[in-house]
Amino acid sequence: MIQETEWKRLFERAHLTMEENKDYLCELDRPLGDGDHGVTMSMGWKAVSENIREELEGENDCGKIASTSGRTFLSAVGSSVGPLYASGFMEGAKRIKQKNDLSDEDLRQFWLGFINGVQKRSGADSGDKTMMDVLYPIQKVLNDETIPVESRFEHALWAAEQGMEATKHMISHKGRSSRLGERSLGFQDPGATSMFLLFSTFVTQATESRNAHL
Amino acid sequence: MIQETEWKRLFERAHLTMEENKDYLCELDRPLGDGDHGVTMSMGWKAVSENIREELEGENDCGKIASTSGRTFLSAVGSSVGPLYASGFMEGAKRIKQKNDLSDEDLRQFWLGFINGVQKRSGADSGDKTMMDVLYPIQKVLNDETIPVESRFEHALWAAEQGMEATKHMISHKGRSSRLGERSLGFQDPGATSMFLLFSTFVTQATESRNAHL
Amino acid sequence: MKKLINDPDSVVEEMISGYLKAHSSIVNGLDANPRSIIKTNAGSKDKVSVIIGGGSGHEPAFMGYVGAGMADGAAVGNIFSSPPPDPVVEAAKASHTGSGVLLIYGNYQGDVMNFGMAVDILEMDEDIEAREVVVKDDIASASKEEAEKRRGIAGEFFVTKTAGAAAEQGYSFDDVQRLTEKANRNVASMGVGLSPCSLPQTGKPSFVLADDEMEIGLGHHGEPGVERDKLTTSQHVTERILNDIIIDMGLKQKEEVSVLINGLGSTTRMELYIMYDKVESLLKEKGITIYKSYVGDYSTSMEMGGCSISLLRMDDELKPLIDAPAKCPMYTQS
Amino acid sequence: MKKLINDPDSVVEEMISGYLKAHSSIVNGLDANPRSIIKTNAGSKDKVSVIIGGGSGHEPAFMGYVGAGMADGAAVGNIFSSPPPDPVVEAAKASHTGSGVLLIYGNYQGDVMNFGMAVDILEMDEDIEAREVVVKDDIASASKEEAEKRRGIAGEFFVTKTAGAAAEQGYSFDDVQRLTEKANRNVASMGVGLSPCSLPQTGKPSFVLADDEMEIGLGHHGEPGVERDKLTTSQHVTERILNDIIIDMGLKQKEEVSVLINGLGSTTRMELYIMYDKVESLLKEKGITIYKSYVGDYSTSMEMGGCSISLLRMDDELKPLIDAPAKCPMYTQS
Ligand SMILES: Nc1ncnc2c1ncn2[C@@H]1O[C@H](COP(=O)(O)OP(=O)(O)O)[C@@H](O)[C@H]1O
Ligand SMILES: Nc1ncnc2c1ncn2[C@@H]1O[C@H](COP(=O)(O)OP(=O)(O)O)[C@@H](O)[C@H]1O
Ligand SMILES: [Mg+2]
Ligand SMILES: [Mg+2]
Ligand SMILES: [Mg+2]
Ligand SMILES: [Mg+2]
Repeated sequence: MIQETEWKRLFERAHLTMEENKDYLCELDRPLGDGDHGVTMSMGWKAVSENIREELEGENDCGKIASTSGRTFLSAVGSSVGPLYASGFMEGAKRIKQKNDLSDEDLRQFWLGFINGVQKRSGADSGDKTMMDVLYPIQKVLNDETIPVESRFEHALWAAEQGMEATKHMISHKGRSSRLGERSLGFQDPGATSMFLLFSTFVTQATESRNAHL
Repeated sequence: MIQETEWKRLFERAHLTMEENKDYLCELDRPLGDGDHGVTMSMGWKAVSENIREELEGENDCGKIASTSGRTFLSAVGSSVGPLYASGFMEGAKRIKQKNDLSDEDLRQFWLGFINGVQKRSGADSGDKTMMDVLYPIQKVLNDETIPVESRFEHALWAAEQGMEATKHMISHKGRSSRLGERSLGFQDPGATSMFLLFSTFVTQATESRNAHL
Repeated sequence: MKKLINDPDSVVEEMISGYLKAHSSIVNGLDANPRSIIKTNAGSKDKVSVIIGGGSGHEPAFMGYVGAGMADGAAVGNIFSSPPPDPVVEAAKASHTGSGVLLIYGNYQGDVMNFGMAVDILEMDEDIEAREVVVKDDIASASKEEAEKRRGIAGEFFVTKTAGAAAEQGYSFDDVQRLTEKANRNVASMGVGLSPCSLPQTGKPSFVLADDEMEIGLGHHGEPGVERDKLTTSQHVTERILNDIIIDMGLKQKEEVSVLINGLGSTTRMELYIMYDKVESLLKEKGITIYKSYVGDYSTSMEMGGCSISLLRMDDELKPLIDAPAKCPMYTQS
Repeated sequence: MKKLINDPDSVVEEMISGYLKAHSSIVNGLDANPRSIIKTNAGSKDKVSVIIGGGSGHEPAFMGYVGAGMADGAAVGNIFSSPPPDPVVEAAKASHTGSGVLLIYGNYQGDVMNFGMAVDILEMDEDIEAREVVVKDDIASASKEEAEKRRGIAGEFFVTKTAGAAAEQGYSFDDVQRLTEKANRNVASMGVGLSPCSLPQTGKPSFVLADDEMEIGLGHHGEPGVERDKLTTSQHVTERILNDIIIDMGLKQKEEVSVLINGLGSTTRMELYIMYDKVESLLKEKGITIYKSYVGDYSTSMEMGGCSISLLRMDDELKPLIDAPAKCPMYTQS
């Protein structure tokens, strides 16, 4: 279970993670795109994190926190990831509307919603070398009835990492890098990487929160 | 004594000399000016040399050859050296007007005229770190009654070289480099260098011609 | 690479601030959004409103083309990043007169998504009719069969000029859209890259080329082109690029084109005019007439080295639009 | 440095060729001299003829400023080298109408000698009265006491604009000269260099700066400036340069100036507008009003990195001249 303060803290932590990985994400984006992915992530999450302490200061609706953060991210960055993330957060937010704390099932629903939201705007299939190659594996595990609910996030994290690494061996079919064709082989997708980092931050925070509430 | 064909050949040789020293002259001009002196010399002398074989093909008036070459040089390069050289050649030409071959005295008169011409336009004093620091020493030797006429050019060449080298230790007071003040110390003046090269080519040709006519 | 800036994170804000102050008689900012720019007299005349935009770093594109005879407003993104929907929406709201809003932008994933969202917001929340023209002039970015995937580069200048003049001349929304699409379908561009630019935030070159290499078909953000070659003569490069454009457009003898030689940032006017010299003689050889010529920095990639050629096929409807006057902070035609 | 050219020895000829073809409705060449450029309708109106010129490599300066409201003709030198007298003489002959010829050029040894010879030739051989205005706006190039030794840099744009407008408006030869001199005496400029350019013939950088260095007061051909510093913020540089200019001009509260932020070649519009932003606020702080602003590449040093600030003190006589329209291949004001 995650409480509203921890939920907010998660957004701030995501900002720190992106800040730490800014250069790395730019480096990944240079051979494949325009070399700005780390900058975009850092700008977007900085705005989100600042807004948590400003507009959202007194807010305790986790759904509202998520949807507002999505819009804040979008307004700060535009870019391709802006609309993708915004759609993810808005769709995820719908599933946790007016909740002040989130159960494991709420978190699962949030992420399934998030993935649906991104997917609707993305148009990318599995294997197209985008953030979807991290999100689809997460979706699969979160829906996997054969895995006990309480360990699905842990499994999903592992699957997300596999998905991220698999992008190295894919030819891009979406976004800026899609014009590279075979020249995109061998490089890990920056958007998949930042999505993995986000999910990983999320799982860490959720685990910490769960332990704190035991 | 120099004949009209040798006189023409001298202009072509000067072109070769400048071509050979193009990079070197640019290099000298970089710390002191805009790095183009070799280019300017090469362009100017190329035009002169081509004109010897075109417009001046049938010309055998050594004065006309010199004055036309001065104008050709000017039209090809402009720059600061264009007017200086042009004035030199025009003034020198006056002293060898309508001559088809030139005695040692003619050559001496030509150079004294040349120096006067440059000087009029230059406004530079001795020690100002310009081509005048090569021309004044030449002038002095050519006028030096204590030296036998037939060896004055040889002595003048030596004085010219000293003059060129001395520019290293001068602070510039004329042209582009004059704004450098003390920062111009330590660098040899490109215009003095190309003037020495020209004079040296001249003395070599004159000596060769003299030996050929012995 | 060296940049004369204050803080990498505030370059766009400071640029906009300076821009608005320097040209206050032509352009204004909007309180509603710091990334919206509009014409000082926007909305004062009943006409179609033309809104342009995209990432910054391409100056004069896009914000430099707001003014009489060009765009009514622009949305300014972060460097090389599409602006979000809000500044597009606000610029449209502030300039429209009920005669429709035409959005023009280059075909990049980010722009397509953000401008697309802006269209939705305008129609749903604001009841303003908005349509899009997506510029796809870079023939090096995809084959003719996949023309829908092509990126937008310098040719957008012609498309914006056409739209701005058509709107100014009082054409209906349908006609402005039709004419703008006509320009869009009849413009083809291709570029060559010589040296990279760098983002202020990273300072890293956007791509790496050896001292004797060039990249034919390089994109406007340093996206790889169609081939990497030894740097050859300007004539050779010009011939290569121009032929591809002519073939792609199916240009025939007696046809008329306007020409744009666009510098990417650090390529000199001297080099651009040398290229134009060859373009002119090659077109003449092929019996193709030049209607009007533009040579200069019209859409840059910061300090990137390189340039592009764009041809716009002219007809009797487009000619008066290309000839029409324009008065923008970074472009004046009289 | 990479250049997209054909033959280093023919860059100027090819540039002129392309330029004349691209803008044949505004400018013409002359049979009498391949380095002369004149307005298409030069000489058709009885007025003072304004002739400009200098080395090439500074495009748009100088040939880009031939046209209505600016110069009647220009003489184009080799790269960074004064033109010889002939093209100056021919441009003057082809454009003068008997009302006098005003030659404008920057204060460089070569230009002084060559234009000076042109004046002599015009008066003696052609019986055409010619006068000179020698631009000396670069305050970094000599102290105020030695102001006569100062070089001409980007401020020449203002001087040319003044002369062109005054001539167009039918002022007498005396008045055109007086007004042009007034602009010349009231313009001050200073620049900063970040990265060198290279001559096509040598390919060698014109000067060397470390990755973290800049040169304050750098000249237009890479001539050393007044000091070499660590590259700091744009604000810091702007403050430094602007203060020097204000002090040198003795500018006081309530005075009015026009501002030109000039890019040297590879410095982006983004950087220029960031600089303008600070210039505007510093002038405002000091109670100095900005009349009109120009931001862009007005006088370059090929692909050099850096920029300069120029201020022109305005008065009621100069204002309408700066406001007057102009239509040149590389500069249009409407
Ligand atoms: N259609 C898409 N669906 C999902 N993800 C996408 C899509 N297009 C691009 N991306 C993601 O966006 C990332 C690039 O983001 P970024 O560099 O911030 O944007 P831009 O390409 O506009 O500079 C890619 O690595 C990819 O993962
Ligand atoms: N007033 C002068 N008198 C004599 N020589 C001069 C004068 N001014 C400059 N020079 C010579 O010209 C040389 C520079 O020539 P060059 O580089 O071709 O011209 P620019 O300075 O126009 O680029 C200097 O090295 C100097 O010797
Ligand atoms: Mg990117
Ligand atoms: Mg020089
Ligand atoms: Mg981007
Ligand atoms: Mg020079």
